[in-house]
Amino acid sequence: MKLAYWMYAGPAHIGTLRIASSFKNVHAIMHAPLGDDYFNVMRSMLERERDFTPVTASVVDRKVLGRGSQDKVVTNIVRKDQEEAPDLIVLTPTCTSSILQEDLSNFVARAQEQSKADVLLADVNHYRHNELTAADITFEQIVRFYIEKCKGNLPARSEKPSANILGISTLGFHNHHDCRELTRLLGDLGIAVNVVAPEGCSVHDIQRLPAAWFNVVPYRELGRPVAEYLQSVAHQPFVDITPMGVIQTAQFIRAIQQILTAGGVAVDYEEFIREQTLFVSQAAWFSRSIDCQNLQGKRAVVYGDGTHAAAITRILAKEMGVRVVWAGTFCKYDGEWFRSQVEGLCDEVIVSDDHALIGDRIAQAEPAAIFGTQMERHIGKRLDIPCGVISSPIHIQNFPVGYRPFLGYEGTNQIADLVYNSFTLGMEDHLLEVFGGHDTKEVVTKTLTADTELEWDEAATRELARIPGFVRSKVKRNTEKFARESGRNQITLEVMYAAKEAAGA
Amino acid sequence: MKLAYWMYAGPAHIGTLRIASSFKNVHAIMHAPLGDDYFNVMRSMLERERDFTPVTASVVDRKVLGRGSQDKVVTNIVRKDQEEAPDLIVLTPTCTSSILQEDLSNFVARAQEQSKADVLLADVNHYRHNELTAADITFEQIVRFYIEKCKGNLPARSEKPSANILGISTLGFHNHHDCRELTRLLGDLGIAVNVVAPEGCSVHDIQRLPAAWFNVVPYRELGRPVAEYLQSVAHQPFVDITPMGVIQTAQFIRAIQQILTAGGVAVDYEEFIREQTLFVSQAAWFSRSIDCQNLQGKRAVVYGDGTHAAAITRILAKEMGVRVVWAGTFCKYDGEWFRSQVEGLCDEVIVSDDHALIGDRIAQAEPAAIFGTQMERHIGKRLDIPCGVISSPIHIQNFPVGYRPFLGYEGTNQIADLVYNSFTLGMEDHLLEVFGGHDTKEVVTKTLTADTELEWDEAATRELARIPGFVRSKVKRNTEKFARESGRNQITLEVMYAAKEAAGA
Amino acid sequence: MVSQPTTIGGPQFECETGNYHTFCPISCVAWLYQKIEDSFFLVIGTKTCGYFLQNAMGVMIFAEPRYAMAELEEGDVNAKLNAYDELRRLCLQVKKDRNPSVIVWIGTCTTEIIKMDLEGIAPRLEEEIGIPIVVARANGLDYAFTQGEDTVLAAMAARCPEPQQVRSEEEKKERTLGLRSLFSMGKKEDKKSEQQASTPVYADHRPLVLFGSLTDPVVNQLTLELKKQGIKVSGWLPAPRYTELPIVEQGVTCVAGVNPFLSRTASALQRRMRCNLVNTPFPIGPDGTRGWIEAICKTLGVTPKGLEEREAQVWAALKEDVDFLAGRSIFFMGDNLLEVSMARFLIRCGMKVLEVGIPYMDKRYQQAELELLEKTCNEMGHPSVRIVEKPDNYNQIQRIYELQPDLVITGMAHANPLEARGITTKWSVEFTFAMIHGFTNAHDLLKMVRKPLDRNNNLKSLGWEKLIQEV
Amino acid sequence: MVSQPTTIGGPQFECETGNYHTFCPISCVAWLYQKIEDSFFLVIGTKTCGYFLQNAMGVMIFAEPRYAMAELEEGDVNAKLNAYDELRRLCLQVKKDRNPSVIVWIGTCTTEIIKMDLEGIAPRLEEEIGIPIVVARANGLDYAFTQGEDTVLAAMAARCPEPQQVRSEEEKKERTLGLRSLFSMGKKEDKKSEQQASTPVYADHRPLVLFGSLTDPVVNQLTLELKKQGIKVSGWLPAPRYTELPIVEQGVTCVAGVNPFLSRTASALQRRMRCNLVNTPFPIGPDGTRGWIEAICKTLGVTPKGLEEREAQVWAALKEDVDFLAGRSIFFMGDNLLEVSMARFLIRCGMKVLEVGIPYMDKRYQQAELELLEKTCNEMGHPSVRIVEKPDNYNQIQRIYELQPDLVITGMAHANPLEARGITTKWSVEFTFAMIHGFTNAHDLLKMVRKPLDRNNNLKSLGWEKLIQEV
Repeated sequence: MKLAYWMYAGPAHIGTLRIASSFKNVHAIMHAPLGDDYFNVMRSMLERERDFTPVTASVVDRKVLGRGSQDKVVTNIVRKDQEEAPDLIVLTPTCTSSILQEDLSNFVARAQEQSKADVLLADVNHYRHNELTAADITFEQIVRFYIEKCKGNLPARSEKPSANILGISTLGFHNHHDCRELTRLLGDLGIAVNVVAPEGCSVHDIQRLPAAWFNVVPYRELGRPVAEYLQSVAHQPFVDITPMGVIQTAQFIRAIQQILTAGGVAVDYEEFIREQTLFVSQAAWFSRSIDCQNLQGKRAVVYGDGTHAAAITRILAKEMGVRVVWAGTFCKYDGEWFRSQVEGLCDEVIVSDDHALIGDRIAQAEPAAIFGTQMERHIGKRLDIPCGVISSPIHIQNFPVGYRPFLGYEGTNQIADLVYNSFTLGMEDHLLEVFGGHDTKEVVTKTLTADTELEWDEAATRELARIPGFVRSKVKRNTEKFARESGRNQITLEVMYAAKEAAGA
Repeated sequence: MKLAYWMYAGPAHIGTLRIASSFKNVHAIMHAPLGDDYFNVMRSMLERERDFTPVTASVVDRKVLGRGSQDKVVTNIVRKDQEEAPDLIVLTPTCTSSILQEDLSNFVARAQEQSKADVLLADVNHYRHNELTAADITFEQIVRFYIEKCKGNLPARSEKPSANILGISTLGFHNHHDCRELTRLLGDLGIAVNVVAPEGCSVHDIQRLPAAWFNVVPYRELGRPVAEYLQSVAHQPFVDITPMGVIQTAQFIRAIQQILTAGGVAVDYEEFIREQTLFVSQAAWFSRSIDCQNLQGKRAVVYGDGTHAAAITRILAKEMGVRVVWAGTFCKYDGEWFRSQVEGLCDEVIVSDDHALIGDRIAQAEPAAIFGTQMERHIGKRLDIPCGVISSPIHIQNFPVGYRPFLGYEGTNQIADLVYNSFTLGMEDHLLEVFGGHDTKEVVTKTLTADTELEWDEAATRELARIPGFVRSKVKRNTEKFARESGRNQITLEVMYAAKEAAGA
Repeated sequence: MVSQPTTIGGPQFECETGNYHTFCPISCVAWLYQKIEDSFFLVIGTKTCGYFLQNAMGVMIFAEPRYAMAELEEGDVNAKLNAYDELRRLCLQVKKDRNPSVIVWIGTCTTEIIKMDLEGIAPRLEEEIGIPIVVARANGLDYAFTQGEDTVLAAMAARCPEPQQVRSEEEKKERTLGLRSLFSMGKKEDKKSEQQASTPVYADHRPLVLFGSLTDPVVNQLTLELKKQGIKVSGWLPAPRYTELPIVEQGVTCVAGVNPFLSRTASALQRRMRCNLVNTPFPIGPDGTRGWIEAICKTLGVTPKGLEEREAQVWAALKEDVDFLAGRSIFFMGDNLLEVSMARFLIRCGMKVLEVGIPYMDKRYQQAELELLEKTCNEMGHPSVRIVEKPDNYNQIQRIYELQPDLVITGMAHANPLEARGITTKWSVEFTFAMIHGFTNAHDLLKMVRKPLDRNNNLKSLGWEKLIQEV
Repeated sequence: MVSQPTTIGGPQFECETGNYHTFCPISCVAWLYQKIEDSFFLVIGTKTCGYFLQNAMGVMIFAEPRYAMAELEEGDVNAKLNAYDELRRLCLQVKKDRNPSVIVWIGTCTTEIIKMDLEGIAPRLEEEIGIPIVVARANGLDYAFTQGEDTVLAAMAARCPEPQQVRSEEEKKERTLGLRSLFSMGKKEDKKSEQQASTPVYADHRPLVLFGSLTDPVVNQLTLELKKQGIKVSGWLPAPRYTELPIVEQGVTCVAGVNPFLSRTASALQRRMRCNLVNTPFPIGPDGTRGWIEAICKTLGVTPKGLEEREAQVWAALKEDVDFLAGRSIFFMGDNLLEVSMARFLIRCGMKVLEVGIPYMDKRYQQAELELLEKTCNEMGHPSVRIVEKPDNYNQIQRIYELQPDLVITGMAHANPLEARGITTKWSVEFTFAMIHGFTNAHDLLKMVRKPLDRNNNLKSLGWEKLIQEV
């Protein structure tokens, strides 16, 4: 057992349901006890989805438990087949019902006999996988199923360059806006979007996937297995560079250029990249402009899923001149990749999904800003450190009505604002504090500093009070450290200034 | 003399310079003492402008004052004519130099003799006009000058429907993004943009203005005089409905439909409006969706320039179901129009530019949210009431790098987010307070409640402490009022509940 | 075509497939950990349970709540790990970090399925670590949403001490004056207030204990209403602190519930603690509140005074909203078990109740409420109410399309899709958390019912009813 | 082609058109109202002045500052309204709302042009309302940016009391121990500290008053540096409170400035108050700080001790940054009058100074600084420095294009356009507000100079130098 208050990724069945309900005209049957169907609430509430979530709980109660689930599950599948006429019905248990060790494949086989729709059992171990890995598995399973159904009779490559976008799904972090921006970007490059999957993709569309010249996999967490499968069966290359930030977006475009050139269409996107980088996107100019000069050397921590934490770390370090004290991810299963991405861009890498550890490490680092999940945002509130949210777990604030992509050139603008506002809004609060606009706080803040026998005299205490809140505890600790090392037990102004000079050297 | 801490609109010369420096290849000479040229700083810093601001101060110092300014001003005009080869040089004094009562027209006449560029004196009374009205006057003056130069030889109407967008200017509140969105919207309607003015418009473009079928004047504060002038000399109709919010955007489109139809091109945009309203814009659905139900009857105050305060009031009242306790504007010169716009949409209208009065009225109203300027945002911080910024005076935060229009259908999305975040982020803070996530505050908050002889007993005090901060002072006052009226001087739980029932009735 | 009951009379009961959406009963942790200040709740379940809590609780999660998941991992499910050892480890940590007065174990579907013997383990561990452990099996196999509270209170009822168990006077005072705040009038008047408290404003009656978790203001309000009748509330289950659980004198103490979903708690108090259960409707709406007070008075042998006036006065205050709601139709999809009480009150307000979905109906515990419902229908000329137990949401939605109710009270999963189809909705869960009990809050309840109607009325002119693309 | 001075020797002075950008001198209000805690600043000017303050002060405006505009309206400008009456009305309101110890009137260009007799009105009104009124003519006709402070301090200098004017011991203590915080060691040791304070750690020397507004930490730091030399600072102009203005004994007290823009204050102290002005470079950089302390020591007849080591020690701490900066070129467009002192320090660091623009140069008051500059140039083998008074920004930019300096120190109006053209800049105004004086802060100053170079170095690989469209 594990004592837990918070998890960064949901259970496996959430991942499966995200895939199933992203597809068009696919219905999922969740074989689970009452109350386990909160996925429907999440989708309906967070995405403000207008349609009923195509997921039906086949409720396991004490009675069902007594006499076995098979009849109920099969009945519910067949009933949905008639009521909704879906192309595909996906059956999934949850952590709970998976322990019953029922022969669900047999349920599916029986239901298939009476259904027009295809019926599939999502093939996931609910104790070994989480939302992210389960989504990846289910996505691949469904695509494979329909491609295999073609029996090698795959469509021909489209005449003009085209691409599939793989990995856009319901309840994904800013996925809809990212997809719109990617489509626009591909359009600017003269490339048509063949199929977007799984979001809005029908099972018939799956069979059209091989017509694209290549696949785009913008997120590390979803779509790679599908892209790899399509590469093996349909010889489709794929681009798995996340086009987040100006540098990576340029890399992404160059990778596409290579594919097109190899495919017989010679293109040169360098001028497009230059124009977008310097003049259409405002991010490069933003970074160079004078009021962002003070971002130089500012300290930040970054934490999130692999895709976003790696990309934001790169942007902060390379494009903004911000010092990333540590970068971390909760995608432990992909820790090696994450390390390889951020190596050299930050002082330290942390791969952990222990929110308490993450909170402590933030408190210790005392960064000027955090870029993390909703959890880190709240940690930041407690510590009085601003936080920009850059990653799932999703929250209603990550489904803005206004256009807020993270990818592509408009994404670079949005990220520039996020970074700027995180640092300056924090700054504004501190200025107000310094200039007495808000209630002034207790001078010696309750921080991680251990109780100490050092005594601050009145003048030094007053001096400390003048130091803005966001560096005060650091000055306090540095001074105390210096005092201890130099064997003094009262801190006077002299000690403070001497400590400052010593630290500066 | 007037004791003042804050002004909502700048001095007249700022308005003149905003117009002059919005035009392309127009240079302004500011005849003023050292330090009065902070317009250049504002433009360079707030807009992160890459180019040098085309405004040169012809500095008035003690020496110049002694021997007269004429030589210096004329020299500077002629010099700029040579250095920059502008099409037009605009001369403006400031509040200070305008008192010198020099014959500036004569300066201009003399400078004109030696300059290739046209030279104009901006014709504004610096004590009777402010930034907004002065901008309007200068804009009209320049347009009139170049249209009159045509001597009736105006260009013919374009073959296909086209429009000018009037009133987009530098240092305007979200003007660039609004312009992009308007252009997109007109494009969707099959209408080409002929000229945008003054931003990016050359004096040659001014002479092309009459080719458009009609003019669009999105903001009440800038462009109407130009539109009216063009209507009189070139028979161009204009649309002065601000397309902010779904309702007004529909009205705006319908007004265009009328003009086009009258101009011989019958169009029917109703289906477009329906599609955009219900499905492309997410604002209508947002408003109807369930987690916005609680916006119903929430109390807000709105304050800003005429355009934005009126439009946001309409959106809150009509589209969001929010109760606007009062709506106000600092555009006193246009108070009548403002009243006519918001009448029936709010409980009270306030026309005033006294920031102290506005602050007091907000404190008294105790709204759940404020929609105002940066000043109101800070008032909100003090009162612990969230504020969405909807109007100038401009601030660097109103020049986001990411796309944030207020107009058109994407504008409706952005405004929906603004409203939602203003109410819910405030709510989140209060929830955290209620659930003890933050330091708990003093129970009886320092509010406007006058000192009172009423005594709260312990139980009632504890009960009061349980009430979330954002309604606590209201409950406190209601209870005390009830207690006073019913002649009690100790407040017990019984009194509290009785007061609640009485208030509910 | 949906067959509409037209006969006047008792409610018609139906039962459907049970394919309906409601929150998992472990969600009761959200309000109970706040209510019982010295408690710690340990939910023993899977990632699925944990993620549900995290999403359902929203912002609360960040406020360092006094609850946590004991997340079952593969080794726990395979029984490779020893449950006693694992729970011991976690509870010791909880003791170290928080030192609560009680740890409540919330069993889940998974502990049921793997047959983890929580009831067997708890007494041993309780002794070992020196903190009481209460076991509640708030699982979705047996219970719905609000019934989670029922499982906790039923388990906790057994921990109420008998009078002889309470030795010190101080403890006695604490346990009998469970409303700590209510009778202390502030420091200045300490003596006076003690005198007041000893003044016999109360009738001489058997001890009365109320059960059901309400927010403190509502607890105070109901206690004051009973005080007006000369009735002293000896205690509430739950009390604000576990150490203040009320004294229950077997065979003597009377008990009354405040919520319809507490049937197991009622029977635990009746059977295990040999209390006298007051058969009463629930204090929702002025009618229900009056009925509740009257039933208590009757059981305790106190003659009610001024109740009719009190009720009339509240109705008068509600007039505007009642006038607004009268004649409008409402459909309960079924979620929190408050449905019958709310339907009864709203029928009294003149509304037309088209269907009352409800996860579970204990006809005995709800007997007085069902009688009041029938009486109300008769008096208001309302047709017999259709009560659908274990509803099927799909079927209900078909009925909603057909009946076009003015308002649908529904769980969170269906509200947005219904709104997008022009059907006005209100979340049932809001009624679970809002203060709606007693005379004082009747107004708030009506305001909540009215708000969505006001809203969509307000937006009506905009033509935004159908917000889905017709296929 | 810009002619580059190559000869080693004294600086070469030039003067241009004065068409340059700098902040209005009334901006001094921003820091002085914070520095003098019991003051209120009333800026008597137009909307133009008010809007400037509002924009320049940014967030400070919201913190209820102790300053306001007396906004001149048409009637004031036309002299239709009586200035005395108007100012009386406003000052009475200020007295009522804030009750400051002093009201400082900041005259502006407009009061100059309409010849409002502020100096005439003030004494009468001061008497009438009972609050001292200090008049400073911080106008843009005569002064630039930081000189605003000079006008205020010069006016305030006349208010420094003579010893015989200060009667009570307490007041004397306040005024002579202007650094209230410095010698009180916390409550526990009150007695001990008083003993300490009376212990003769100080040499016997004439009273020394320092002038110039620095933030409190820097005031403390410089005071401590002098204390190390046995020199006691009798007071600072300005003091933290108006009521604590230092005692000035005519003909006896020595005064030394800390900033190069305080020439009028210096001459007011010299001429009106008959003080002995120490001719000294300014305490910017370890070299300047050492020179400043030495000059003070010399004037007071104290032999400096350990200064060479102290300077060397600071230089050692700066080594990394000095190594980085050595050989790089810098161009000062001219803004805050700190330019010469900074240039001198940076030449000592090995930088190449291409031009020192400066709004105004008082060669007498800056004499020691200019001498140190010449000495530094000689020792570092740096060519004679071109000092351009009243520069012309347009011409400067042409020179910048040609010389391609590594760094341009510039006002806010030109930074972004220069950056967009690939020229690295730093805001001069940051040096005005940052703590850069004395030994302790030399490091911060170099860090500030270095930051933009580091930054653009960091971004270099991205090829984002030219961010303008080539025409």
